[in-house]
Amino acid sequence: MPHKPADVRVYGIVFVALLLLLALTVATAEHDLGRWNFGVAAVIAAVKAFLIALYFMHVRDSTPLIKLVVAAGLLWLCILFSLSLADYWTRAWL
Amino acid sequence: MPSPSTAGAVSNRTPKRDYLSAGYTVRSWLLTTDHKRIAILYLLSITLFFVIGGLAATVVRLDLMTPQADLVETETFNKLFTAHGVIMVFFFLIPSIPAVLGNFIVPLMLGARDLAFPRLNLLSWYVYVLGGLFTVYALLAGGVDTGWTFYAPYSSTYSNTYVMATAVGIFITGFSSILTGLNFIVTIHKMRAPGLTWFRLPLFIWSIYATSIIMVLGTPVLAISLFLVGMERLLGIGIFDPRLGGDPILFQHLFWFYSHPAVYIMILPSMGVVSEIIPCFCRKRPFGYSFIGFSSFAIAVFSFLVWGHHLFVSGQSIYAGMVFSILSYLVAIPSAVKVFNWTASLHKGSISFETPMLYALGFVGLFTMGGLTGLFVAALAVDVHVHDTYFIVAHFHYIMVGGAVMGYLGGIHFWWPKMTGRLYPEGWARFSAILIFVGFNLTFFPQYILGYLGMPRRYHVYPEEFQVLNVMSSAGASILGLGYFFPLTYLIWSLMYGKIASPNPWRAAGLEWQTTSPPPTDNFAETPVVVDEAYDYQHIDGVSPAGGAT
Amino acid sequence: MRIETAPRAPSPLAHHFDDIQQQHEAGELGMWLFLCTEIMFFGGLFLAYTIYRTQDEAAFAAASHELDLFWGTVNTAVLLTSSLTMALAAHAAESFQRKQLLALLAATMVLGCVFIGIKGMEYHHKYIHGLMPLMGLPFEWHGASSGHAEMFFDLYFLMTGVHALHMLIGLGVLLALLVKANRGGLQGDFAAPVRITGLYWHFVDIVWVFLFPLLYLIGAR
Amino acid sequence: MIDDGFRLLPEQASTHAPRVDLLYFFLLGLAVFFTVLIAALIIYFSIKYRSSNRRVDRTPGSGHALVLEIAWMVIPFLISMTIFGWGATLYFSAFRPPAGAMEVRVVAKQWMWKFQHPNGRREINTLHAPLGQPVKLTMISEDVIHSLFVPAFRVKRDVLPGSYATCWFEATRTGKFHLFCAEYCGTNHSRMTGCVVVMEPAEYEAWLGGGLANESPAVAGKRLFEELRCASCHMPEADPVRGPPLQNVYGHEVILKGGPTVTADENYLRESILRPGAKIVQGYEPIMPSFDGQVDEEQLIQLISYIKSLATP
Repeated sequence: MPHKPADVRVYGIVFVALLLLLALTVATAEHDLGRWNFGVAAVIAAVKAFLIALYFMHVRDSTPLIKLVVAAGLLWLCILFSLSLADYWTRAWL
Repeated sequence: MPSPSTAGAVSNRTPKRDYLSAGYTVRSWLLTTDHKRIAILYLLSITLFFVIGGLAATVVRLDLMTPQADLVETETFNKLFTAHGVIMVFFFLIPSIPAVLGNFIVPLMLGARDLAFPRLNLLSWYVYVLGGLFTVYALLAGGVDTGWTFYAPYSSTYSNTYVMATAVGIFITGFSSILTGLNFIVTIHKMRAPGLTWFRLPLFIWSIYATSIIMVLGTPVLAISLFLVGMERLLGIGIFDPRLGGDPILFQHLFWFYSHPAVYIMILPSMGVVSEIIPCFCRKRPFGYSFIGFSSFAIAVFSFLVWGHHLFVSGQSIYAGMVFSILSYLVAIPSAVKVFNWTASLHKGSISFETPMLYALGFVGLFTMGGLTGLFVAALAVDVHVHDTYFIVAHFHYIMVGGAVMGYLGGIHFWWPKMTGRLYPEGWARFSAILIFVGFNLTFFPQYILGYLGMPRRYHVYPEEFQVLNVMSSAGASILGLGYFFPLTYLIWSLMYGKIASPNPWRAAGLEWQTTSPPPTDNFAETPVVVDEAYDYQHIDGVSPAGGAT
Repeated sequence: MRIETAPRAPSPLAHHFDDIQQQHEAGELGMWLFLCTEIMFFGGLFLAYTIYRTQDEAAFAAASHELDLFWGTVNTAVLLTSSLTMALAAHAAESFQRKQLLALLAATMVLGCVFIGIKGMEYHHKYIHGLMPLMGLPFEWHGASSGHAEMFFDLYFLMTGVHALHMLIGLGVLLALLVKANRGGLQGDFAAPVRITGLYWHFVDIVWVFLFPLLYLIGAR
Repeated sequence: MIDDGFRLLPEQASTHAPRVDLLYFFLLGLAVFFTVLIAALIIYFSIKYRSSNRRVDRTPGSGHALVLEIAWMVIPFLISMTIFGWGATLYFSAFRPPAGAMEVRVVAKQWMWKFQHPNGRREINTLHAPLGQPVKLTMISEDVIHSLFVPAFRVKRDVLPGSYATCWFEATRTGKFHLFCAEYCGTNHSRMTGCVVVMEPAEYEAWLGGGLANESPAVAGKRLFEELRCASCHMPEADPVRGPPLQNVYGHEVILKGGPTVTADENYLRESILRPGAKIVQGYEPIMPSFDGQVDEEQLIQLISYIKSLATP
């Protein structure tokens, strides 16, 4: 969809934010946060992915249909994960 | 809505501008981007694969007439049933209705000039052929013996047959499937004629749309599972290798995440075809249009939630087994909705029994039986007993052959006049339809009994007490084979000698019948504007009150 | 075949679409659907990763610490920068800035190549140190338990390998765009290919954004 | 002897079999009912509303009926939930061996079944079992996936490489019954068959005593335990205590490093021998070497049997 001319400044801000998040995730990895290391890294990665998708890929300005397609992709990924892991995480129960 | 019901033998012949006469060179076919020509290319190639897969099945059934291995070597037998499965599933059933009938009919039904991405469409066919060549190479070079399911670690480590070439072939063909599905989704969203709202769409479009969702979201997972098997064989990356702590069940999860929904790739388009045929030969709007439509979506979504029912005895957690069992029963509901609605559509119709209708009614019956035995195999304790036996073989053949192939043949007959401009010989066609129905039941019904008795599938030698039922099944298969041979013959015959078809020989609703038979390259002289609901048969029959379609 | 009799100026509109907006929306929707298939394709790999990591977190952490965090971080920055140049390239194409378009496409490609180069260097390093359990190469692991450490490196090479393959495909497409842009194409209404390639490129970037912490940042370093 | 006459149903030879069959008959009745219903409706409508019949009322209805649609969604849903509950209950009991079941170890390989009885007696492709006594099979494969299937018992379970699978049965009839491999496992898959011989308990005891001098898996495991010098770390008298003592480990909760707990079952013990680093017991260091490649499947079973014998149930 031809969206409105992208704002170059927004790209710049998003890019700086991405680099800061990268620095943050590397910095936290230097510290032992126990089981939180993974959680923090995952959250930061998700935020970065969202920034790229929303601004670089223009999901923010896209039609509802495109948003639906993105949501469907993520939903199906969740299906794959949740039902597979439902097996792995309950296997030793019997 | 204009409904040209007079047999237009003359009007159709004069302007030689239909898609078939747009060019006669091989080049004009191989470089075409016309969805109709691509459909014909698919038709030819999947028929070729159907014949190869059918021949493999013939030898398998012949060999199983006796309990001992006396026709072919066991290794050959294993390669034959693998070839049958791989070819029929990936190279015939999955592309059958979407790539042939879908390609041909979807743009016509939408009032569009072509699919959204015509060159991508042609590419899909080439990709399909390339994948087919790899698989054919594997078969000629020596075959593959893993079964179409490629379970690790047998496929990844132990089999020393042509697993790699076959896996590459299927991997490549997967792209064809993805691109076709993608093309349909975009086309259905973006290329509908003015006035053609979602609830005016023919039900065939709904089902093709649902199918495309599965193709787009499921196929990549098959790709990754075969890719991992390939990497294990090629590079020794042991994702499924128990010696590295790898889990063979993970392969099954990934494989069935696609391969269960794949069953719906095969059956949903057939349901769509049946939803076109029944209203036409009942001369009325289908009962519960929106319920049939939405149940297609429900099936597409639920189909992704149930794959673990293939793993009830695999070592999957029994709690996960229960989750998958309960979810599997969800699929029963939209399936039941469809069957009941089709049946109710007959009520107060004006029913005639041309060949497409015979196939459609046969479909409803056989799909009902296949679907009801689905309740057996989703019931955990019963599945433990029948898993990997002939009960399963019978169950999925009722769905895939009794369902999908019957729908495919019904659709081919229904749209044959549109595709070729010729009528097929009705008598022969009715005869073969009945032959196929009888032969099919004789082939596969005994296999239910065989399965519950405990005969495992993929057995070359088997205990003697199973022989009677096996012989019955093989006898039925010969009738079935004959039934398939007839259409192959008379349809080719009709290309030259069949009666010239009018634009709308069935006086059917739907935009595809408003253009000439065969349609011109650009499909419509001018973009049609839709003002009526789908299946407006009262209107059509009101215009020409002949009553009945004959 | 459609035969055109009258010569016509190159139009961005293909014959089977009604208007340019319909065509653009179709192209964009098509690419997003394709990206959904990519999500599922990588999803299978991420699932395998999740399952094996939860089975032996310690082995994964120990194996992860053999990776070079410095170069991994540099590579992430390189790829994020290439995403920026790609986004700017699409902007340049839409606003008829041919020179910027060429420069930005070239920059994206250079950054992509740098990424691949660094990746290759890391691979070579693993090869030297016997941490490349491929094709029967020796796996010289001295940590506590071997099974899942080898599994980690299997997954490392699979996931980064598949990712790098996607990069290479992207670079090929970018090269084609560069040639086309050099001939004066891809401007204004013709810019759709740049935008659509951009979607792909950003997606590949997103995959790396997840791969980086999953492979390089397990446990405390 | 195996009954090789023509039949429509397999023999019922376990406590589980008639229960599965009951559900099967229920499903069969349901399937027949709906098939007949649909077929009858199709035929009835086809005749009544054939196009040549002009005397029938064809006044169009509304084209849909919400009540009808809801009915044929809700009724199949309720029926299928009944089937689910029924099937799940049976499934649960089929895969949950009763306490005190006699344990037979099964090792599958291309293309044979190897069985070992509790007293150590081994046999190939034939499994002798006592009548009226629960028998638990603990199974593992040396190569690809196999599946143990005894139709007369309605029992089937995949036999995996790399982890133990279990199933159980209690035979209710003496005689000889088919045993199949149900998961395709390569060229001679269809020849990987055998039989289960169910005997009167006394006869079975006599049969067990026959054959060569046997050594029970637990006794063999104790010998192996000593040969591999496991005791130097794993016995309470070991000094210094470098590995967790193994008395009363099997079947009990083990606290792992960092807090999570795990129940020490066969698969846990197996993993700890082959990949000791995966689950470190709290308070110990990951210093144990892997025994992967040093012990084969049968020796692993022996070691595990020995560790099991050290635990009070």
